[in-house]
Amino acid sequence: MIKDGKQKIWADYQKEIPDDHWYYVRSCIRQNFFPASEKMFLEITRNVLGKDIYETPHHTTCGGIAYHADTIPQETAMTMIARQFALMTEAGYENYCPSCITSFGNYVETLETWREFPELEAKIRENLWKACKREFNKPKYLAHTSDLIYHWRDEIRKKAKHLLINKETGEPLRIVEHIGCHYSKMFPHKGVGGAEYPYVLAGMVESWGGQVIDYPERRHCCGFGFRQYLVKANRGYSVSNTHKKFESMEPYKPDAIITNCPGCPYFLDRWQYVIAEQTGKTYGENGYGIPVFTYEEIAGLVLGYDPWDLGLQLHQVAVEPLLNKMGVEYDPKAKYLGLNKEDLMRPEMPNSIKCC
Amino acid sequence: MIDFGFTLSKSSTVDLTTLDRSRYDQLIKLVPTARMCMNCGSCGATCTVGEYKGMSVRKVLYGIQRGEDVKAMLSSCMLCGKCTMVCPRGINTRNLILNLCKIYD
Amino acid sequence: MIDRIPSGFHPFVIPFLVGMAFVLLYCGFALLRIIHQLSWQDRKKFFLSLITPTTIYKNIRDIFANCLLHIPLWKRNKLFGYMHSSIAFGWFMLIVLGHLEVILFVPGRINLFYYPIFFNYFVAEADETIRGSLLFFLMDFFLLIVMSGIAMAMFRRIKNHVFGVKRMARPTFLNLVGLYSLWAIFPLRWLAESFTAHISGGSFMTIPANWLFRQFLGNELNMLPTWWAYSFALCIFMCVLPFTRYMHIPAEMLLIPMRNAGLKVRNSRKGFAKVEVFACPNCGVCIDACPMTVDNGNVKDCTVYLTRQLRRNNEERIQEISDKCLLCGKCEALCQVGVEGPGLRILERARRDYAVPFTYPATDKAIESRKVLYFAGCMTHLTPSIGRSVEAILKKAGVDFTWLDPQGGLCCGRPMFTAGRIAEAKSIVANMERLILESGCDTLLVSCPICYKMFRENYNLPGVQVTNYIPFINELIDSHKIRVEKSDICYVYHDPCELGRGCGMYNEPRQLLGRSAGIAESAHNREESICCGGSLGSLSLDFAQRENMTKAALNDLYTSNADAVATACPLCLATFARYADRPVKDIAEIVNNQII
Amino acid sequence: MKQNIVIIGGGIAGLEAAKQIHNLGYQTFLVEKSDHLGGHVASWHRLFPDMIATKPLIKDMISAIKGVTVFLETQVNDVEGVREGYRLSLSNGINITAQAVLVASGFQLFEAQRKEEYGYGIYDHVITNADLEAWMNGNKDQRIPAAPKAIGFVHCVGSRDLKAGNSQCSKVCCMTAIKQAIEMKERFPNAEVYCFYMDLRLFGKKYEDFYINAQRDFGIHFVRGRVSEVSETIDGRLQVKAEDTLIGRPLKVQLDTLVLMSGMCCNPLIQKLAEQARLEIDSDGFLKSRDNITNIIESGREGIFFAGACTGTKTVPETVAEARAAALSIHNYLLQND
Repeated sequence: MIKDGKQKIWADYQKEIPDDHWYYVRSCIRQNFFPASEKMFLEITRNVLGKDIYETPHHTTCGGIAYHADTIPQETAMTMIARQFALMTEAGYENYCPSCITSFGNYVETLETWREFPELEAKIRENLWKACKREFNKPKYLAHTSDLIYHWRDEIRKKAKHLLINKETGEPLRIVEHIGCHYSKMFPHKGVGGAEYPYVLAGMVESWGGQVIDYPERRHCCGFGFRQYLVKANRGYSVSNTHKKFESMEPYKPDAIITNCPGCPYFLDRWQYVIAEQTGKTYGENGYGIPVFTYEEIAGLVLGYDPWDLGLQLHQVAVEPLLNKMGVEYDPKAKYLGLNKEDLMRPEMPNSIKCC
Repeated sequence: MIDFGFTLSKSSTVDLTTLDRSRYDQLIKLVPTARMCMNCGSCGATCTVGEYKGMSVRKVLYGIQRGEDVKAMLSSCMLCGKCTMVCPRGINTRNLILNLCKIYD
Repeated sequence: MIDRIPSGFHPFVIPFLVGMAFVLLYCGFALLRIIHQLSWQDRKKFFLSLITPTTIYKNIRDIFANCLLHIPLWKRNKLFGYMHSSIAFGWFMLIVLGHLEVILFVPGRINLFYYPIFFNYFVAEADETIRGSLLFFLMDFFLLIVMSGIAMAMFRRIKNHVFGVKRMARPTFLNLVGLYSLWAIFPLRWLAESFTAHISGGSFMTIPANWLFRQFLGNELNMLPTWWAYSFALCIFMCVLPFTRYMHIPAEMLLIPMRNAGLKVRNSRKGFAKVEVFACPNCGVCIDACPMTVDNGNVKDCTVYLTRQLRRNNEERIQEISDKCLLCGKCEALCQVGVEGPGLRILERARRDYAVPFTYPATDKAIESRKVLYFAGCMTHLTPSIGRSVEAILKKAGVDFTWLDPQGGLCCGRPMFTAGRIAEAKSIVANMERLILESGCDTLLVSCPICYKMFRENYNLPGVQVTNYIPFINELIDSHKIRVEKSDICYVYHDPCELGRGCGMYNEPRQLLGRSAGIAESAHNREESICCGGSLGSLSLDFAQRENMTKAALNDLYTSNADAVATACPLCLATFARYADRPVKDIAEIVNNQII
Repeated sequence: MKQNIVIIGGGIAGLEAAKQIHNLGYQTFLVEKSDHLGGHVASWHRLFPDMIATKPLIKDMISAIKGVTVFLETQVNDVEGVREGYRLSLSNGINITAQAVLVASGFQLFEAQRKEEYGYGIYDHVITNADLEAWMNGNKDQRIPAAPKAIGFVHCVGSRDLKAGNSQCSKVCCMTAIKQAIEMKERFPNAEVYCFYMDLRLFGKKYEDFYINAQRDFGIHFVRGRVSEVSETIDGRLQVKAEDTLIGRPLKVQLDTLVLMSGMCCNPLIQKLAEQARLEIDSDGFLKSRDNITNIIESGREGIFFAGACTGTKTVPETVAEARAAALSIHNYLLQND
């Protein structure tokens, strides 16, 4: 691997990311899968970095799941997006940052489609007006929330309590970065680092002391694939694709996986359990899986937040091996205590994959 | 093992690095002209049993290079030789089939 | 005549006796083994034939004509024929006359096996009798005949083509030993008899030699050594005989009665096949006959080498030779002893094991019920002019017919058969038989000679007459259903292997062609016709290797100076058309164009 | 007065035309932007179909233009139509008034790094056809291992690729790939060699024979499918993915070297030249000839002629033939104008 070559490409795919004043929209599913991640994003950006991040309870889904599951037409999805933009306009913001990769992809696709077909934009404006009497300005800057963390990665590094370094050996931790397909595969110039060698997560890992792993199936989808998972008959394809990725990354012995998409960490995490139960195979050390994180969770760990406040107890694959390597202090007994310190009870342990 | 109602599906990818091509290599030694196939498909188009069994020497020859099961096609060949007649590269297709029938297991 | 040696024995006969004992034991044992290997039906047939007067007569006639007089060789080339009959018949006569001498002059010694062979040593001339001088004359005469044959054989080693055979099989070491010992036997006998002639008497060959040798050599000293040498030459010849081509001498004498008994080759390694293999005299006629040997290529794949390798059990070479052959049948047609080169090869092919079984690709063809069912065959679908012409002729003649294979897709099974997959071919045949019989036709009309041979020999179609299109069209003309006029174009007719040698049809195509066009003949025609090189018989010959064969066959056709080439086989048509410098047409097409 | 003729571009078209024009008795100027003559061909190792070595070929071509004024490392700054013809101001400060101008500016090799998915410049063992020729010319290249077990060739890199901005077929790459595949197989007989192609376009003299040789005598594997992505395995090999379109299944293979057949693209300089000399650009982006069938060497403007790959992708013999034809056309044009 020639590092210079990659850097040349990364230099070609840089996008302008304003330093402050962002209108923030949440993901539909992340709040359920990894409930602390979005909270941590707001916590870090507002309280640690002191940025102005605006959020309104009036925003809805972008329609992405329905759009990608072929249940609503593109115009409907665009009208929903138009409403989101109207909310941003009404709040007085012009920088728009969605938390979801599919949303980000949809926003990019919508804006690019409007640029190519202005008559469609006019039609959507009309639709929106007919539906809810709202008007909107298109965002001046559109960035995914991982773009923002990437943008502020060095500021986070400065405040870091832990680094992605093995405490015992002093070696950088080997981190697999997995980018959501909708981040830049459709519009390479809209993602940091482009489509082939995206830099957004790699930049964070490098900045925080880790070592990025580039393995053959790096580009491959996590296996979610919307319809592949949503239709049970297709679910075998979904898990097979995840399996393919793990088989490919296995020889590199990764310490953790960092992701920036709502679906990816979920499927990379949960399918490890399914694969283990179906084939008996686990991919981490000593019968454990490879822990999978959102970039917010990793940022939280780097900044020294308590792992249980980051919601890491909700992961299927135990995160403790990574915490131990990083030297993060945690109370194993507190893992299953609620915010009110009440015992939430321990979940049933799987047969084939070791969990703490 | 837990039944989830779905299982890992088998990959359809041909992995040339790990694929066992010994059968093809063996065939090439016996019928060197088989290397010259350019996949024009004349053999399959003229094949006497092609219309019943989908037989095509091209598919057989390509299939064994890609780990496909070509036994059904092979077993339907009547050796009539039309494919030999039409092959523009002069591949000895009958010899190819007969030898494959011998070494295929 | 006086019996000169009281004991009637001299040690120099021992080598001869050893050789004789060895060869008799060997052949006797081989005979028993071969008879044992026959199926009981064949064995019964064989033994019965040996006591049936007609076959006895046939056997004697054939053995005399073939083994001694070599009549077929005379037909091929007079010098070649003389060379063989002089040695074989001359030697035979020497043996017969030798016995006669013993019976006449020293009847008490007839029980001594070696006496007739070394007669002149053991006797002394008492008084001249007319009887004796005639016999002595005959003995010397036949010795001269044999020696002239030997001299020709020696000359042949230098100038082969004079004998009408361009190439011989490369002799093995033992064959050379046999050859040289054979060459040595008769000059040595002549020398021995010459040295002894002043005692035993002799005739025009030996007496003058005796006189001549006396002038500068002396006879007494040389007498015994030459008798020893003669005996040794005989011993060597007989000891190597079972391992050389000279095994054909005893083998052919068994082959002829076995063939006359109606035995067929059933297994290429046992019984009758063994006899055929040993009967091959390695004469090399098949090398020149073989279309594959053009430009001296593939010589080692001719039938003479097949028999040689079969004797050696060299599996690799046997397979190679068996797979390569075009099965054109010319070697068999020209073979003096009738070695079935193609048949042996098909049986060899049948010995192979196939991991993939054959399954008949089921067809759901429904055939219309008509009087005549026309089967074009696979190859005709690649040469549609034939099928179209036959169809047009049938229509013009008002024949009630339909196609058995209008869109192709049916094979007669002949290619599978020649590939040696006999059981598989039978399953094709069974399916085709059902289809043909279900159609309810009277006549199965076949235009492809490959299919025709298969239908003739391997199908059982009760109530259905299988006919080739050539006699069928001839019949249409004879019965005035169609009329043809003669065109100005002169065609040379190429006899397709499967139609000519395969089905014996030589005259009918010429008759039909002659009715519609001019006819010329090429240098090699009828049973000597040269295969077009496209034959499906060969399994391993590649396209590139066949090119020269086709060109050679065409060049032979061009010797006729005809305007165009006519043939009666789709495979020949397609193969010739690839390289021909003049039009190549099927007879059906020619006839169809000349219908008025 | 001797008439001046300026040839822009010192590749094989420029060299051949310079020789012919000079021999016809004109004052000939050859302007070359690089520091050497011979263009792309000069850096090639051998040429198909007869495997002629290029070095002596180019040497002969250069020695044949004695008497021609050659300006190396020189570009045309401006072209101006004047009464006598065209006035060219060169970057070396010299101005020439020419009665005729021959554009022989050639092509540009596609920059393989633009096909990011192939990882040229990123993966350790990905090279281009030009790199391989340089290596065969004796240049050291770490990217080619000492004993490769598997070598791949990707046809149509940047050619027939609308997204790369090149709809044209680069014409020679199929043949070059087969040539190079054979050369690699000769050097590394134990290596498996794969050619990934979309169509094999082997139109020229003896090209198909080359293909047959590659199959029959060298056992080179032809895979009909375009490589979609390349990645690096843990042991530093390359994993290549394509669809085997002849069997309709995805295919992957690990290679030790991957050679990208960078195609011929428009030379970007012709854009500038076209503006200066008011020449038209054809719909494929190359210079537009008077017509593409009988008059490929004449531009739309009097006195400006074309030869070689400035009007489209060309083979070496086509280019040389065009150069000679252009020399004759210029000669006839000048005779007519006298």
